[in-house]
Amino acid sequence: MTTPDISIKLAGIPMKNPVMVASGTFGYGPEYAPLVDLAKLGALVVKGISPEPWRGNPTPRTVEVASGLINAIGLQNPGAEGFLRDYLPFLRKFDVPVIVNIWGRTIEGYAAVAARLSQAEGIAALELNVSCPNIKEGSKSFGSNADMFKRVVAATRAVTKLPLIPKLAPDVFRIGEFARIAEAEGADALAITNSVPAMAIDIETRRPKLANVTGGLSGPAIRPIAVRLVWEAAKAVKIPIIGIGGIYSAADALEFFIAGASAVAVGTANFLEPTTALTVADGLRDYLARHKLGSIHELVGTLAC
Amino acid sequence: MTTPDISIKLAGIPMKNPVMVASGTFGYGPEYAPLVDLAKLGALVVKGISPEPWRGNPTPRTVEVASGLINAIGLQNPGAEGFLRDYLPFLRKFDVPVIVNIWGRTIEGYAAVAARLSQAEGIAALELNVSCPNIKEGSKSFGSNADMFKRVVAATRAVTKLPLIPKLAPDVFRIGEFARIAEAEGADALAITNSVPAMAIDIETRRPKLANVTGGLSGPAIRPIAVRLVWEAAKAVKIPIIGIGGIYSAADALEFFIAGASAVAVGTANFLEPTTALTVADGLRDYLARHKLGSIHELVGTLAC
Amino acid sequence: MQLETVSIIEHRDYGAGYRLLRLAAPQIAPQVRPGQFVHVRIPRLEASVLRRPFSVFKAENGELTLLYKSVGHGTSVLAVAAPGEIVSLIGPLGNGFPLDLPADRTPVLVAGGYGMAALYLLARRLPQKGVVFAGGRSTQDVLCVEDFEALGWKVHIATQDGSRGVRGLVTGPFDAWLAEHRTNLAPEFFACGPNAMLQEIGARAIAGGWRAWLSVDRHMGCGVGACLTCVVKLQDTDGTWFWARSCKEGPVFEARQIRWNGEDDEA
Amino acid sequence: MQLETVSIIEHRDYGAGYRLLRLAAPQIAPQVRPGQFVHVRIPRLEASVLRRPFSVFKAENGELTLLYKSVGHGTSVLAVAAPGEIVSLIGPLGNGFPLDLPADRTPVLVAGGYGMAALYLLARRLPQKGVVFAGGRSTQDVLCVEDFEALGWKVHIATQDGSRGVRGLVTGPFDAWLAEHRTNLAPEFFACGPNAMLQEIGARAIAGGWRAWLSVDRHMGCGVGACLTCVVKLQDTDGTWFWARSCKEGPVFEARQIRWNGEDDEA
Ligand SMILES: Cc1cc2nc3c(=O)[nH]c(=O)nc-3n(C[C@H](O)[C@H](O)[C@H](O)COP(=O)(O)OP(=O)(O)OC[C@H]3O[C@@H](n4cnc5c(N)ncnc54)[C@H](O)[C@@H]3O)c2cc1C
Ligand SMILES: Cc1cc2nc3c(=O)[nH]c(=O)nc-3n(C[C@H](O)[C@H](O)[C@H](O)COP(=O)(O)OP(=O)(O)OC[C@H]3O[C@@H](n4cnc5c(N)ncnc54)[C@H](O)[C@@H]3O)c2cc1C
Ligand SMILES: Cc1cc2nc3c(=O)[nH]c(=O)nc-3n(C[C@H](O)[C@H](O)[C@H](O)COP(=O)(O)O)c2cc1C
Ligand SMILES: Cc1cc2nc3c(=O)[nH]c(=O)nc-3n(C[C@H](O)[C@H](O)[C@H](O)COP(=O)(O)O)c2cc1C
Ligand code: FES
Ligand code: FES
Repeated sequence: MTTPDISIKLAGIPMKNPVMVASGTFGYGPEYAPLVDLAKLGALVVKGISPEPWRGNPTPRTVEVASGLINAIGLQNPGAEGFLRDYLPFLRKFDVPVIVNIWGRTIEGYAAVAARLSQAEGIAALELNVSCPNIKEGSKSFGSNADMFKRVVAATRAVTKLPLIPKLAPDVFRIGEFARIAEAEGADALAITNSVPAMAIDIETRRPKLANVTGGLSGPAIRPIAVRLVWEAAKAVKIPIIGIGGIYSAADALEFFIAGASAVAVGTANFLEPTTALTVADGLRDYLARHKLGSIHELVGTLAC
Repeated sequence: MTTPDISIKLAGIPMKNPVMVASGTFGYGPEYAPLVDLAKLGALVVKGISPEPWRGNPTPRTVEVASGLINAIGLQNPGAEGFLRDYLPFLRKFDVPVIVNIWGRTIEGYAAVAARLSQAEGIAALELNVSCPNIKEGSKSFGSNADMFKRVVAATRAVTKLPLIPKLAPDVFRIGEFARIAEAEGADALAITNSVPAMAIDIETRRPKLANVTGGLSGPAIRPIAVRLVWEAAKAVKIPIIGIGGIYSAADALEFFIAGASAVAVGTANFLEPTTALTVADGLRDYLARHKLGSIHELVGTLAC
Repeated sequence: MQLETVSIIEHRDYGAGYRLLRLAAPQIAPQVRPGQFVHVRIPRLEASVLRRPFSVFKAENGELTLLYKSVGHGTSVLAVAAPGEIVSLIGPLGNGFPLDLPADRTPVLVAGGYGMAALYLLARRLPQKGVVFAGGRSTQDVLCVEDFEALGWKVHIATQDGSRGVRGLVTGPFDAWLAEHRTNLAPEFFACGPNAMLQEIGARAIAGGWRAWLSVDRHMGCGVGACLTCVVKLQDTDGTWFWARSCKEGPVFEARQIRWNGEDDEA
Repeated sequence: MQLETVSIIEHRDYGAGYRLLRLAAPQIAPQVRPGQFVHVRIPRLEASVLRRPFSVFKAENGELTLLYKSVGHGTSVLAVAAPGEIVSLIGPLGNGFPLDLPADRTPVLVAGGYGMAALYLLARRLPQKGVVFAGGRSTQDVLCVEDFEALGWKVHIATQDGSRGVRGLVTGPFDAWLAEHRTNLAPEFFACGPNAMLQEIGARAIAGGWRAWLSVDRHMGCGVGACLTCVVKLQDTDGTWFWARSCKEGPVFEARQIRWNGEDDEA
């Protein structure tokens, strides 16, 4: 039997495999490059970029909890110009699709950063972060308010020809509604999901463990929630879905594919094992071979129920 | 120093301590009675009761995941008459407040079971389960649709003088909204939160691991989400809150009190250690003594941020 | 039923891929009846929220012995627990097998996998001697034959690859024995193993007019009847069905009680 | 920087509540510079999603030695790892201390807690000998004094309860020494320990016109600069500040760079 084909074309972007690394967990490329062959990633999604540089939240910014991490980095980033100047030239050297996660504090901010990045060479797609629970200046509501969400997708769609991938907030009861809005507004794919609003308290000091008080829960703890969201959204829309949440192994990733994801992204797992995305891709190949499936497409959305 | 006082009066119900056992995780009393002195519980919340007996979901009904459990029991119960006949007389023998978790498939169903139970002797309060993600016949939407939620709280409020405790669904972005609705409709307290919609897939058979496909995630995995929901809701309303989600130790419970809960309930932890509620209560006493606090009230909502 | 914190006395390989775990359990051990189980909190199983159920292999002198196979994460972590380590148990749980067998009955035990461990205590406690049928994929899957033989019981073995005993399913030698003895013996069946096997044995009991006590293996949550995870469909008198909790009303049911139903049966 | 799967050669108590962990790390060990650290994946730490950072105590002959204290869950689980067990490392990480010290400078090392381990490799690699100040709550908290003495370094000790050396904070003997030697010596400070101590040493360096290299201890996520967990406020040339990653641009910063700020500083 020939080796199964795990290459995909997602939102028009050819990828060697369907395993990407998730925004905010892999920096801008150079950080993990000494440990991971970037050209072997399905795609590299860089940390959220805003029109201007942004300092993010005070520290502490992350805290470990049972099978998870809560983060409130607060979207620290060098801004669009800083990214284009300091990181994109480095990334261009690798044969890997670069997806830029973007956000703004206003609708105009989203449009501005989308427009600016669309002029650059070497960006494969834009991922729209409307779901980060950390930023105080209003970005939060873009992801959990249907009307705001619709407007921000429309505004960025209007200014870019790049594939547009809204990343949905983990709204456990209304994910289908948001997925349909994104599809109707011309999104090319969806990323599901971001970290889940959460908090932890230091009981001795009676202070929050994060300077920002609340943050987003990621890691194995949220995987069953994320799989559920992908499954719901896949029933609601036809555009492809990138499944994200607590993926540490091929077995974890396979749950997402079977639930309806066309690709996955590895997030928090990178901190424990930087090569997780590569071992997941290898494991997918093995699984397909073992199950006599010729390609990953044959698996997507095959949940029997 | 005298022993700190951990007794409370919640929604008018005097409790020896603020640590209850959560609905669905402690049966109807007799199951754990050989292992746990029921009279030492703050309160015992029995598994959800509907107007008529209900068979619930096919099996498998639960599956273990990282730091959590997904359940889709489907609210199997003996119905109001069965409960009153087979269990309430047993429960009456113990000096412990019995809170009955109720649900219906329609608004009339909620009102019917509330009315029927209000005629019985020995029930301290009704907990309104509008949030169980398992039941297919419509109950699901009561907890995630603001209008339906309002109507079901109003309808039960109209037929009972018992303290009414709506149990909010873990709607991560709109918990404050639901809390305010409940308060406005005359709820005496809130229980926050129920299990979080989730699913797990058997990648070999490509079938869901639960017969019901989806279920509710509980256990340590959801604790940071639940603490966050309690904190949000406590800012929104004045009525007391029962914090629920992944409590395994006094330290876990303390996070909820500091976030704004006036009481807590232990759920999934009972399966691992049936005496968890008692050790949590002991641990609260120790903590108060160590921090020179005279009573648990002095701790509620004291998060410094 | 009790919560008991016990310590490991002995922990070693027992053949057929199983490990023997001997525990000092002075409170629970004397109460155990054959077919009952204990719910074990596996030490250092951090990310797991459930205990694991195991049948009791031996219960004597204040000690409990379990035989288990490492089949997943929990049992693999259990496998490295050392003598002296502390383990929390809830038990004894479940109804167990009936022991009040009429004197004229011949107990016929049928086991697959750990079923041999679960049935051994029954053989030991029954007043009369009987016969055991043990099935497995291969000789490595057939457990504690010598223990039964030491009690003076006759053991018939079937393996799917023919590496020990008769080739094929355990129902092969079982049916042959039945055909030979049905006129001179009054059998009563006791079985523990895969669902398919239990169903086969049950069907034969019903057809022959005998009783078959089947110990079903369902995933367990609480183990004490509170969570309704472990339910099994039983026949109701009016032709409908109802759920019974296998941790409480079971795990042993008489063949006529169970409503087998492909859809809902767990593996 | 590399990912290396290494095995435990030795693992034992080292006094002062610390344990010594010696690892065969032929790839990482030769690359390590003093003040750098490794990010350790602790085996069997199931419910944890992060590695744990540890300074390098010794790095020679393809071996890495760490000294660590069990302060929480991760280090407690690490404490029971046995020789032969496999551990995954990422390292060496961070910038480390500068070694290009002018020949006329006297290195003055100041340590609290595990800081002694982190500074030992510096003492070993520096061309010139110097002096070490070690602080702790009590004599049990003062680590590896003998190791420094074996290198021919003078060690001054302060304990808060006076059970060893001078009673009080380490700044006591440090200030006394400074007063005595500031005219005849050109000191350069290297410090690793609690923030309050780093701040004190930094303040003295700035006041005296010397340099102080401070190794800050921040909680780490990735350890490689990707997650922005470990950031520290640094002074910008224009009077404002910017974040530096202590895992990448640090953990060692010169005193003048750091903008201490009670609010944001982690313990
Ligand atoms: C009444 C009863 C008696 C049993 N007696 C024995 C015995 O004497 N010896 C023995 O080796 N095994 C016995 N088992 C099976 C044993 O409980 C499982 O092998 C064990 O739970 C597997 O745990 P794991 O974490 O290694 O497997 P995993 O597959 O990692 O476990 C995941 C979850 O599934 C459950 N699970 C997996 N397999 C089974 C199973 N076969 N039955 C029930 N739950 C399962 C686990 O308890 C856990 O909750 C018995 C089961 C029951 C219900
Ligand atoms: C650059 C650097 C070098 C270090 N070198 C040493 C050393 O040589 N010897 C030594 O004993 N310790 C050292 N530490 C501290 C060591 O990392 C912590 O003691 C360890 O992470 C505690 O883990 P835990 O799971 O036992 O504690 P827990 O408190 O249970 O850990 C919870 C979380 O907090 C983090 N954490 C807790 N304490 C610290 C801390 N002091 N610093 C950073 N993160 C912390 C953990 O990594 C984990 O993510 C160093 C820390 C840093 C940043
Ligand atoms: C430290 C950290 C930083 C993150 N930053 C971003 C970000 O900038 N933009 C974004 O859309 N998501 C961000 N995320 C969310 C992840 O991309 C991912 O959606 C989430 O962590 C769930 O996946 P996981 O469980 O595999 O980590 C961040 C997550 C972490 C842990
Ligand atoms: C097996 C099981 C059954 C449950 N049944 C009910 C129920 O009948 N009614 C209800 O309101 N909540 C039910 N719950 C939810 C719990 O009461 C609790 O809200 C939830 O599990 C979160 O708490 P935990 O993490 O401590 O378990 C059930 C939970 C479990 C695990
Ligand atoms: S396992 Fe909980 S009812 Fe049987
Ligand atoms: S620990 Fe991730 S950037 Fe420093």
